[in-house]
Order: sequence, then C-alpha cells, then structure tokens
Amino acid sequence: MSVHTPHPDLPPPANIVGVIGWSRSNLFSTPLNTALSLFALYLIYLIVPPMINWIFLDATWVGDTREACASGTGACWVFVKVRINQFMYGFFPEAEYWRINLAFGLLVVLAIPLFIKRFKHKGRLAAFILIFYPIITFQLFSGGNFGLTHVETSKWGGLSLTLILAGVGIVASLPLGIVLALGRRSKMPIVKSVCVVFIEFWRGVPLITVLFMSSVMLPLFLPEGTNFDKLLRAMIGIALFQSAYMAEVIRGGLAAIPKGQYEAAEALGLSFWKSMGLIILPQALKLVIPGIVNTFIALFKDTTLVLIIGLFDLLAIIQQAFADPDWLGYSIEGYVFAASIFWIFCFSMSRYSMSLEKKLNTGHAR
Amino acid sequence: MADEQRAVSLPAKPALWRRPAVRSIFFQILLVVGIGYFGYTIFQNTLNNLEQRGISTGFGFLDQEAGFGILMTLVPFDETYTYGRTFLVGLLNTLLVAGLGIFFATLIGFMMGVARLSSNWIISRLATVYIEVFRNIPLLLQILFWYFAVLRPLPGPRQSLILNDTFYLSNRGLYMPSPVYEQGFWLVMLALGVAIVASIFIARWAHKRQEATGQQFHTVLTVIGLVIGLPLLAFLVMGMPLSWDFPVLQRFNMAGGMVIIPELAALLVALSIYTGAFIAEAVRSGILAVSHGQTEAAHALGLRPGSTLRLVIIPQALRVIIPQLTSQYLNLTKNSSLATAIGYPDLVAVFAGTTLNQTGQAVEVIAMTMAVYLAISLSISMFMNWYNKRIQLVER
Amino acid sequence: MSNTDNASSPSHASDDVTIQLRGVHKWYGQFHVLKDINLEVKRGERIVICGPSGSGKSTMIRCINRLEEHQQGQIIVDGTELTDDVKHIDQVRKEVGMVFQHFNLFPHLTVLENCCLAPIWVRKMPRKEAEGVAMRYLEKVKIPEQAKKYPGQLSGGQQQRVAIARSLCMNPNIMLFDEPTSALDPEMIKEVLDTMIELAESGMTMLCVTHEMGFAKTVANRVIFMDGGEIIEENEPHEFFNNPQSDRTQLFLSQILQH
Amino acid sequence: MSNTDNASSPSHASDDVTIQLRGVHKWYGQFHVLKDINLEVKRGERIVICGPSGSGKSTMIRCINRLEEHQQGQIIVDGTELTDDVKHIDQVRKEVGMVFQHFNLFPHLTVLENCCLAPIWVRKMPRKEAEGVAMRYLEKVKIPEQAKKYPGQLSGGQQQRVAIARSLCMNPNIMLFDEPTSALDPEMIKEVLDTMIELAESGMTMLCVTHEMGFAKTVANRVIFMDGGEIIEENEPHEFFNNPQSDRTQLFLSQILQH
Amino acid sequence: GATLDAVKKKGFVQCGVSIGLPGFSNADEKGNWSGLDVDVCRAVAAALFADANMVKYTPLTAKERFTALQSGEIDMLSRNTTWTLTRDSSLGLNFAGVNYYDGQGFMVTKKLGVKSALELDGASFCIQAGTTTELNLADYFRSNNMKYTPVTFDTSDETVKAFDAGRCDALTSDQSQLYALRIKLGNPDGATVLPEVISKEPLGPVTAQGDDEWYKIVRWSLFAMVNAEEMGITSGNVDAKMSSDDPNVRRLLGQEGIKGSGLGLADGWAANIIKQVGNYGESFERNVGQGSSLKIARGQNALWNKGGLQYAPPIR
Ligand SMILES: Nc1ncnc2c1ncn2[C@@H]1O[C@H](COP(=O)(O)OP(=O)(O)OP(=O)(O)O)[C@@H](O)[C@H]1O
Ligand SMILES: Nc1ncnc2c1ncn2[C@@H]1O[C@H](COP(=O)(O)OP(=O)(O)OP(=O)(O)O)[C@@H](O)[C@H]1O
Ligand SMILES: [Mg+2]
Ligand SMILES: [Mg+2]
Repeated sequence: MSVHTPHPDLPPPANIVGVIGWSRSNLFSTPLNTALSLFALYLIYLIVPPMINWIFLDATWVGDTREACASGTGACWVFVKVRINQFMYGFFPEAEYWRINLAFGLLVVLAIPLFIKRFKHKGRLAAFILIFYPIITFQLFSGGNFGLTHVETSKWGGLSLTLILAGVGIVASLPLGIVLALGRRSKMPIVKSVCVVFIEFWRGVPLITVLFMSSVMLPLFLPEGTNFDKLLRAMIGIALFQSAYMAEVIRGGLAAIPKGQYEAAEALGLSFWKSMGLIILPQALKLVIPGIVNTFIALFKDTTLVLIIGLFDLLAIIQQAFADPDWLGYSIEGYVFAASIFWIFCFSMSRYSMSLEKKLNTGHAR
Repeated sequence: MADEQRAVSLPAKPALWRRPAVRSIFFQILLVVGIGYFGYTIFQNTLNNLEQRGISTGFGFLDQEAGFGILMTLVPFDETYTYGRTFLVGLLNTLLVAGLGIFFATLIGFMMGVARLSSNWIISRLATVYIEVFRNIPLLLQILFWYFAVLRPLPGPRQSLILNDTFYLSNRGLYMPSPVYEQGFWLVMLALGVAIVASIFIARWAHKRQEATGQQFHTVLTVIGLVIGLPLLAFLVMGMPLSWDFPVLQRFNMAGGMVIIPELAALLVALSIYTGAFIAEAVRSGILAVSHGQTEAAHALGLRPGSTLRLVIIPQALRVIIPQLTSQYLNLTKNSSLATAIGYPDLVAVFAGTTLNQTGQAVEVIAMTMAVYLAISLSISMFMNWYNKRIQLVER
Repeated sequence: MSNTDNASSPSHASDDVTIQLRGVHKWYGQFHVLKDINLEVKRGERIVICGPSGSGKSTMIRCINRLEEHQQGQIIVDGTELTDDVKHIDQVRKEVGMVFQHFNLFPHLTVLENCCLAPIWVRKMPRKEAEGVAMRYLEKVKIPEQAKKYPGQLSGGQQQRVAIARSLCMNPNIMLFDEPTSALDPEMIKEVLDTMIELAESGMTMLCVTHEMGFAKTVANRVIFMDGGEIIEENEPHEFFNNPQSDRTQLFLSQILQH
Repeated sequence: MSNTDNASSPSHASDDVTIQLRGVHKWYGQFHVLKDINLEVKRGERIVICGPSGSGKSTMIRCINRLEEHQQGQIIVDGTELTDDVKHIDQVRKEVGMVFQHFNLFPHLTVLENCCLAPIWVRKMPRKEAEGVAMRYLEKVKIPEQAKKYPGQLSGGQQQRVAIARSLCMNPNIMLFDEPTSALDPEMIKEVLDTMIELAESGMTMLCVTHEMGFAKTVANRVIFMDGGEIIEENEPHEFFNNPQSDRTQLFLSQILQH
Repeated sequence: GATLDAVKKKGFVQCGVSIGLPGFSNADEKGNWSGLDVDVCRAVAAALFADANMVKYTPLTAKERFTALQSGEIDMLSRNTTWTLTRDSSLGLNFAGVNYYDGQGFMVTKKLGVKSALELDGASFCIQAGTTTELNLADYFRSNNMKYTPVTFDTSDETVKAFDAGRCDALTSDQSQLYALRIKLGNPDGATVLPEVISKEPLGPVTAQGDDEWYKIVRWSLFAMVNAEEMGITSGNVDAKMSSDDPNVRRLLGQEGIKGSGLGLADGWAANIIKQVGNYGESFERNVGQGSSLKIARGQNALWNKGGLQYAPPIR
C-alpha cells in the first residue's frame, strides 16, 4: 500500500491571470470581441473626456451672477447655486424652511431603525410612518395650527413637492391597492369584475389625461360649489392611478402565499378578514416590498408630469427658472442638475430594492 | 339512536343572513347599487353643471370646421377639415410614434440585454451604464433634453447638411425625396405583390425540402432577389413610371419631399432609449432564467453559439420576457402622450389640446381620448397574451 | 386531558356519537369524489383512514371541518349539522382541530405566536392566558424551549409538533390529521408519531389519514379503507390487517406492506 | 450497433487510442483543479471515474469535449487536438456525446424534437431521416411511446434515458457520462443503469463518472480514482476494489461501500 | 348666484392667469403675482372684500383655461383671452369687458430680411396651442393664398425657446405678447416685429355663464378702473377726491347715487379698487407701459377721448 503524496498546487501560467489574463479573456478573446472592445473604447474616448471637462474641469462654481460664467467654457453651476433654495423648497417662505427640513429629517430618523437588524418593532414603526407621519408632515407643511403660519399649497414646490407627491401617492395607494388586489382574487363575480375593470382602466390611460381631469375637470363632476385644493386633487388622481399598479404588485404577493396558509387559518376558525389581516397580508406585503419600491421609483419619475398641469415640482421649477431674463441660456445646466437629482434618488432606491429581493430570495428563515 | 341524533341536531333552515351565498349576493347587489348610484350622481352633476353654465353637449362638434393647421399629418388635412378629422390625425400620429417606438425599443432592448451578458467586459459594462442611466431619469426630462439637444446643433434650413442633393438635414427635420407615382405604376405594385406571394411559397417549399432532404436553401437571398428584382423588372418594362419629388430649398424652408420632423425624432429617440433600457433588463432576466445546463447541453450536442441562442435559449427566455415586454409596450404607448410637451401633434396635443380648447367640449374630448388609449392598451395586451399563450403551448 | 370534562363540550355531552356522515356525496365539477359515505365516530374513538392516492381520503376529512363543501347528505359534528350557516361552521371549527401534511405554520410568527393566535382572536382569550395555554401544549409536544423561534428555524418534525400544539390550543374535541408524517424524513416521523400516540392515549377523538401501518396497529380503534371515493372496508386493526375482506384491500395492503 | 462500422468514424480507425490526455493542467483563477493528468483511452474501452466531491472528475471529462478549456498539456480526441480552433472543437463535439447529471433536456421541445435537433441543425440531416434515427434510439432506450410528450411530463428516469438517446442520435464514437444517476430516485436508477449497460455491451467507448460501484464492477474495463485534481489510481475493477494500491483509495472505498 | 356665494364663503377670488407672460401676469421668485391681467383680479377682490390681496391664482396654459372656468375650478379668468363669438356663445363663457385691445402680429429674426408678413409664404411659425392665434394664422394664409407650417407648443415659454433654437422662421402671437416674449430671446435685438396686424384681439376678463351678479361685479370692477382714469382719480389722490364736488366723482367713490347696492357691494367698492390697485392708466403704465421693461405705448388702449378705444359706461 502506497501512501499518496499530493501533487503541489502550482501557480497558474502567467497568461491566464493578472491584467494580461484578465484582458485576454474579457476583452480580446475572439477577433470579434477585440473589434468590439476597440470600438467601445473609442466611443468612451469620444464621450467621456468632453463630458468630464464640461461638468467639472471647465465649469464655473463660484460667483453669484451671470457675469461669473462669462469666461468659462464649461457648465455654469452658479445658476444652480443661486437658485438652489427655490429648487429645493419652491416658493415656500424662507423663514419657514426649517419646517420642511424638520419633516424630512424626521423621516430619516424614523426610517433608520427599519434598517437595523436587531430592532424588534419594525412592523409597528412602519405602521406609524405610514399612518401618523403623513399627518405630522402635513401639519408642518401646511401650518395653521400650533402657532405655525399657514402656507398655501400653491407655494409648495421644488424637490420637496416632488417627494411629497410621490410619498403621498404611494402611501395612499397602498390601502386601495390591497382592497383591489383582494377584490380581484375574490370568488364573487361582480366584485371581481368591478376590480378588474377599475384596474385595467387606470392602467390603460395616460397619467397626463388623468392629471388634466383631476386638475381642471373634476369640479364639473361634483355638485355645484364643492371645490378643494388643486394639489390635493392631483394627489387623488395620482393615488387612484397608482393604486391600480399597486394592486397588481400586491396580487403577485398574495398569489405567492401557499394555499396551506389560507387553509390553516380557516381551520383554526379565523374569519376571512382576520386571516387576511393576521396571516396572509403580513406575509404577502413583506414579499412585495421590492415591488412596492419599484412602483415608488416609477411614481417618483412620473411626478414630473405635474408640470403639465401647472404644479411646480423639481423639473417645473427648474424650467421656470430658465425664463429668468438674468439667466437665459443655462437650460442644459438645469436639466443636468435635475437629471442627476432624479438619478441619485432612483438609482439608490433601485439598488435597495434589488438587495432586498436577493435577501428575500435566499435566507427566508427570517 | 341515530334518530335521536337527528332530532337534536337538525336545525331549522339557517337564517338568510347567516348563509355565505346569500351574504355574497347581497354584498354584490349592494356594490352594484353603490357604483350605479355613484355613476348616476356624477352623470347628473355633470349634466347639471354643463347646463347651468350653458355649455352645449354632444358630439356634433366633430362635424364642424377645425380652422387650424397641424404640423404633421399622415392623411390629407388642412384648416378646412373638421374636428373629427383632427381626431384621426392625432390618432394616426400617436399610432405612428407608438409603433415605431415599440419597434426601436425592442431592437435596442434585445441588443442591450444580450450585450449586458456579453463576455466582453467593456461591452457588458457599457450596457449596464446605459441601462442604469436611462432607466432612472424621468422620461419627460429626457424628451425635453433630446428635443433641445437635437435642435441646438443643427443648422438652419439654408445651411442644411446636404447628402447627394437628395437628403437635407436641418433643424426643420430630415428632408428626403418622396415618390410620385405615374401612370403604369400599378404594374410595379402588382409585381411586388406577386413577388411577396411567391416568396411565401418558396419559403414553405424550402422548409419542406429541408425537412425532407436536409438540404438548406438560401431562402433569404432568394426572397430578397425576388422582392427587389420582380418589381424592378416591371418598373423597367413600364418605362420607369415613377418620379421623385425632390425637396427644394425655398425662401424659408424646404418644400416638397418627405420630412421627419425633429419633434418626432426627439420623441422617438427618447421613448426608444428609455423603454429600451427596461426591455434590456427583461431580456437579461429572461436569458438568465434559462439554466446554464441548457447552453452546455446544446454545446455538447455540437450546436454553435448562434444556433444555441436561437433554438434553445431564446424560445425558453421568451416565456419570462413576454409578460414584461407587454407592460413595457403599454407604458411606451401611454408615454407617447408626453409628445404634448415638445409640440409633436399626437392625439393628446391635437385633439385633447387644441380641439378641446377651441370647442370647449372637455367631457366628450377627454372621454374619447381615454377610450382610445384604453382600446390601444387592451389590443396590445390581448395580442401579447395571445402570443404568449401560443409560445406557452409549444412549451407544454 | 380527556374531553368529557372539557369546558367547551356541548350540552349533549352524554351522547356518544360525535361525528356522523350520512350518505355524503361530493363532486369536483363533473368528478364524483365522494360517493355515499356513511360513517359514525364515537367520542374518544381513534380512526385511521387509508387507501390509494386520489381515493378521496383528504377530501373526506376536509369536509368534516368544512374546508370543502359537500353537496349531498349530512355531516353532523358534535351535534351541529354542517350547512351554509356561518354560525354552525364557526361552531364546528372551534371543536375540530386539523393538522396538515405540510404543517402550514405561519412563517412570520414565532412558535408561541402561532399557538396563541387562534385562542386570542377566536376565543378572545387574554394574551397572558393564551400564552400559558400555549406553553402547556408546547411542553406536551416536548418543545417548550423553541417557543421564541420562528418555524423556519425548526426541523420538519419539530414543525409538525408545533402544528399539533397549535391545534390543541383551541381545546378541540376532535383532531383531524391529513398524512401528518408523509413530508418528513424517516428520523422525524417517529417523534411525531410518538406525540400522536400520547395524544391518543389521553382519550382524544382522532381521525387520521396515514400510511403508517405501525401507528394504525398501535392506536386505532378502527381502520377505514377507501378507494374510488367509497369506503370499501371498515374494521378493527387486527382484523383489517390479518383478514381483509375485500380483494382491493388485500391488494392495497400487499403493496404497502412489502414496501 | 458497434462503432467500428460507424460511417462517421475517422480515417485512422485502425489507431487504437481514441482519447489521449497528456500532462493536462487546468486552473480556475488561482485554483489548480487538474494537475498533470495523463490518460489514454482505447477504442471500445469503458472507464469509470470516481473520487470524492470536488476532486475534478467533472472538470476532466468536460475538458474532453471542450465545455471547459485546459491551459496546459494536450488533449487529443479521435486524432483531433483540442485547441482554440473552432473547427477542431466542432469536430470533436460531433464525435463525443455527453449526458449530464440533470439531464438538461430542452423543455420547450418534445422528446422527439429534442432528439432530432442536433442531427438536423448540426449534421444537416433531413427531418424525416432524423426522426427515423431518433425513433430507433428511443426504442433502444425503451420509450418510443413517449416521443410526442414534453420532458416535463416524464419521470426522472425516463428523462435521463431520453438524454442518452439524444446523444446517441449524433452517432458519437465516445460517450461521456457525468453522474447520470445521482439525481434520480432509487427505482429509476436501475432503468438508467440498464440502458447504460446495454450500451456498453454494444461496444461504445464510454467514460463515466459515477459512484454506482455495481455498475463499475459489471461493465468497466478500468476504474480511475481521482483526488485533489490528480489521478491517484487506475486499475481494472476487480483489482481496484479488492486490492487498492493507495491509502486514499482505500479510505474512499471504505466510505462508499459501507454506505 | 352660486359663484358669488361660493366666492363670498371662501373669502377669496380664485383667478385663472397665464403661466407667465411678462407684464400681464407673472410670478416673481417669491410667488407673488403681478401684471395687467392680475390687476383685474385684484380689483375684483378689492371691490368684494375691500382687500385686493384676497386672490388666489391658478396658472393655466391656453389649452386648459376654458375647461378650468367651465368646471368651476376658477371663479374668473383673466388671461389675455380674446373675445370671440364662439367663445361667448357656445363655450358657456361671458366676457366682462376688454382690458387690452390687441392684434396678432409676427416676429422674425432680422437675419431673415423680411419686411412684411406677405413675404412669409412657405415659412414655418411657432405658435401656442389653443389660441385664436392658431385660427387667425390659418385664415390669413388662406385668404392670401400662401402656405405655412404651424409648429404648436403648449406654453409661450416653449414657443419662444423653439423659435430661439431656429425651429421656425417666425413667431406669431398677439402684439403685446410679442414684445414680452422678445425679452426672453437669447438675443432680443436680433428679432424684429413686423408691422402687419392681422386680427382684432380684444382681450378681457371672463366668467362662466350662469351667475349674472358675479359677472356684473367683474365687469364693473374693470369699468371702475377706466372711469377713474377718465375722471383723473388715482391711487394717490383718491382720498382727497372723496370731498370732490363733481357728482360723477362722488358717485364713483360711493358718496352719493346708487353706491354699491346695485351690485350688492359695499358703498366704497370703487374707492377700494382705486386705492389698492389704481386706475386703468396707472395699472397700464406700471405693468406694460413706460414703468415697465416692455414700454408699450398706449395706442388703442388710450381712453376714448384721447384717441383710443378704452371706454367705460357711466356710473350713475
Ligand atoms: N380542488 C379540486 N378540484 C378538482 N379535483 C380535485 C380537487 N382536489 C382533489 N381533487 C381530486 O379528487 C380526488 C380525491 O382527492 P384527495 O386529495 O381527497 O385524495 P387522497 O385520497 O387524499 O389522495 P392522496 O393520498 O394523494 O392525498 C383526486 O382524484 C383529486 O385529483
Ligand atoms: N467555474 C468554476 N470556477 C471556479 N471553481 C470551480 C468551477 N467549477 C468547479 N470549480 C471547483 O473545481 C473543483 C472541481 O470541481 P468538479 O466539479 O470537477 O468536482 P467533481 O469531482 O465533479 O465533484 P462532484 O462529485 O461534487 O461533482 C471544485 O473544488 C469546484 O469547487
Ligand atoms: Mg390527501
Ligand atoms: Mg461533478
């Protein structure tokens, strides 16, 4: 009997590791690949350096007036700098900016525990954020109570309005979406068809026609003399529109809950609503958080459409600034600024939802 | 003992409200009544309000003369046509941009989706950057950007970039010759028709022969030859019954020819690039959903990578891709309504915009517009579902 | 814990028959699953139901707590006839516990919460008391130390025992088991069977669909053999295994015993 | 259907050695998976490869039809050396059939279409003829009646037999098997092994990674034991099992035989 | 009427204005609105609530304005809106008067070398959607047998931007707007306004049909401003004029005569307008005339007795 001595591990040949090996297998593995790589590199060479020059190297950053930018060949960020408050807060009175800051600061503080693994009362905190936080925020924005001066909704604007619209849209569409999703899975034919028609209707029409209806036509449908805030109406329009999408997301979650869960709840004697509230929905909603985040991203981008009905969200307020005779001709800077703000928000949220999805897909032991 | 049991346990028929079936019917009746009442109230309110404000109702306005011009029309139109015609013009423009958008977005999406999975590091990275950048920026912003980005650098019409004296590119659009059919052109059309029919037969025959003998036939080349050659022959025989209407530079603009206006171009670019990014993700996830074992098995059988993709991977990936593709097509169609922001005369801009404003018939116009979008959406999803079913059938 | 001194037992506790099926028929669409089923179960009886796959065993016991509806005949549980009446259904479900093949624990709740849920929300018990009851039954199934864990963190056998405890927390008079061990690895089957045997010894009325013939021999008062939606044979275990009356039963037994 | 009268066998059919590995090394990144592998397989030989998990068995046979690339040494299959050259790779893949652990049937095609795909698209056979060939092999693996079904409708054992038939349709001279039975239930293992034994008897050159020692004893000419990326021992089955040379082999055998 | 009741109940006037047209209605960085059209809204608020600031503004695009008014989304529209038969009769609107007499004109770049609109055959025009401009342009070219290409945008802002980018040869709009829009060009001096005026554009405030009392308040608020100019009453001297002996002045300021009762307003309604908003002339000069960057001459908008068209019925 021979005792086996293992062959020593040898280092791999030089041409398959390191930079050479990497580029050989990742860039130049076949003639076609080589051609593609060279073409791509050329493309990058064409686009990236001029872009970096314009955005950073040749850009003007300091100054307060148009004259500061006269000499620069790059972007004029002074324009954005001068207007930044308006871009963030709209026409909100300057003395009251702290209220907006407080509202969003509060959200961040409240949301942090949700990301802490060991935190126990996530569900309760989430419920608080969904139910009470909007009320607090509304108080802070609108004022009129607690010694806060009243600020009309027409003065809300900028990024804060964009966030408010998207936030309200998603929070308000959640309950309606749940009801619709349950309705669509209902065995009652009429309930089911009503829900299907409702969902398909909202999913089939463009948001701008919905916004147009809610912003200028709604009073036509209401009894004489009833009227309410334009922003509120836009929000209702958005929420209805969004609820259809939300319903489909939630339906996916409900479908993913095994039938056994329904049966077990039933066998224990829980009524329909109790088994929904205690057993099915908590599981289904958790499953669809990534889907909800994705809906939120879509909504966040779609809020730009409110500029068509004369609300000043981030994009609208930047566009409005282009008309300032003192700053004519800096629209590219404005668009780039708007694009980067939107991009940062959407990209980080989509990354978050992707990581969540991964987490839910793998260790679902909780 | 059993009888005792019966006596004890047999209850009278349960009260109506305790029977689920009854409850459910009752609840549904309630729902119908509620919705009916709601609808009725809205309807009444609207009628009341309209009457009180002296606004006429009905669709009579569709027959009135419109009296305004439209930038781009696919059917004959001038200001003497009716409002009903503006509806058609807007609808066709919407369908045009949606159709082309779907085509290009699918093309870009599939290319980028495959590129993202490429073994070439740079290509896959570029595709990733493309997807992440364009997916996460609002479409409206992109449309505005492309519009002004396209307009800015282009020269005025008199400084047009001219190619071959036939194509003129300026900030008024891309002008090119349009065909003028003269007498005898019918034969060319006939030849084209014959060629197409023949091609179909040849394709069938080639397929059959390949099944039978294994010989492959260059169907594509033959068909191309046929479809080009036959009409060309007819064209020459009839003494070239076609002339071109070349665009000519006039005092201000180009006149004659065909034009792709910058509004259409910008909208199309924005829609295709934006939606393409989403489709690319769908394609990628679809391809990834097909297990690697399938590729290996195909390779082990000696199939080349191209055939593997075509015969094994894509047919399976489509099952995952199609539903997502459907919703992207729907989104694209609805998003084409953002045309109104840059003045492309689509349905929303022309009909729900100018026509609504000139006639004041908001309820009728908006109802018609929504109905049209709803119909388009439903047709797209019906078609896609039908297609999805068909390929599902192949699978199971 | 015999059920006769059970607080929630109905007034006619003296009556011996607790489950009664009379001429029960059921269809799934056109498909006739249950054909003229007649069955009487006495209080404290332990019945094992077996038969080939698709013979309607699950369907029958699911009819008993109205997870499925029957279309013809009568099902009377603890003096309550199962009809459309929501009251009756609620009443029966309170009396009947059920354990499934796939446990069907609620993965988002801890073991303890799983057990307390129904007592709190259906029996309206205060949480403290419900937790006390739950812990008692968790001890009975021998996993009190797992109370704070989530189902996903337990083995299959442990999960099934939690499922049993969860049903017991509602103080049912009758327990239904639908192949409680068939999704388990061999090592775990034993722990679950032990729990069930213990339960049987405490005098609980049990209906159990299972192919564990050892279990049937040990605890059953009666074995019922179903095929094609009918009850083909019904006998005490010893007779059933050693002297099957029907050729179908014989065939079936030969198959499962050789395996 | 012995392979010597095979139409597609190469011109140097007189040569006895059909697969030759000479000093083959392979790395995954920094990880040295195959270390100086030397192996010669003669035409008609049936070789079983075994060894602990991760020892490089799969990697080795996957190198033989170039599903993996080796970095050093030579692999010559049927007179063709495996290099970057696409022509050579195609050539080798036509000669070598492979059967995977997870079958890897194409779920969107019927069994028959699965079998015809490669003959039609790679060998450019007319469909009619390809179907004839396919049916012949489906008969050989004893499932001609399943030809019109989809893979998803078959049991695991049937699927694996389809996979074998699919490979055979390309008329390969050599068959590679990578643990063809390890994803199957015990009843099904037998049907697949029977098919493989029949194939072996018809004189096919076979390389088979498997832990079915019964199979190895019945059909193998040689058993190869791998560990840590090396071939540690190579012997005829009787010797291998009864008189292992290396301590590693002994350890391994003691583990799998006791199981 | 219902609208008036609703306005009184709310305590403010919801006024539809243009999204931003310098001189007529535009908001500053703080969101405060000013302009000739805005002043009409303010006058109505002053008449009704004795406080010109009790107005809320709804910025509207041309396309939205009538729908907003019809639906009751706004109480009155003061947004350079042309008075036409169709609008007055079939859209359910009531025009309360004319606060600016305008006419449609053309703006072209000087480089083009065009001196008259009649040379514009084949040109393309940037226009705003949903305006009479769209219709007039079509008529003008049809009657002169010329061809044109319309490029239609939602807002005046986009229209200017597109014109600036060279999308069209000419921009057409009401003359007053042309001047206002020209300032927004990258190079205002490079563009010129052609002399032709191709239409009559009487612009004025509008209310929805169905509430005559409300309509009359709007209409007489405007008349009060014109009358005040005619009588020489300004925001500066209104208090002094209270003691004037001129019966016309006394009637206007609510010292004698029917006072406010005819309209259901407080007696000093007109005085409040003049005090807080000023007379028509003041408003004109401040917003579009010499006091502004537009520097539009009075022209047709001078009082009737000064060679213009502004004429208000007498207060008596
Ligand atoms: N929801 C349903 N709709 C239609 N048919 C059903 C349904 N549920 C069960 N069946 C059919 O009813 C028959 C009896 O099913 P059941 O589940 O009661 O059998 P079983 O005896 O429990 O079998 P197993 O041992 O496989 O669990 C089967 O043929 C099954 O296919
Ligand atoms: N694509 C890969 N990248 C990196 N390492 C790999 C890759 N594929 C396999 N390996 C590693 O190479 C080693 C040999 O793998 P191989 O699959 O050949 O083992 P095996 O002998 O077939 O084992 P098993 O019996 O588990 O199938 C393992 O350690 C494995 O982790
Ligand atoms: Mg069952
Ligand atoms: Mg392996």
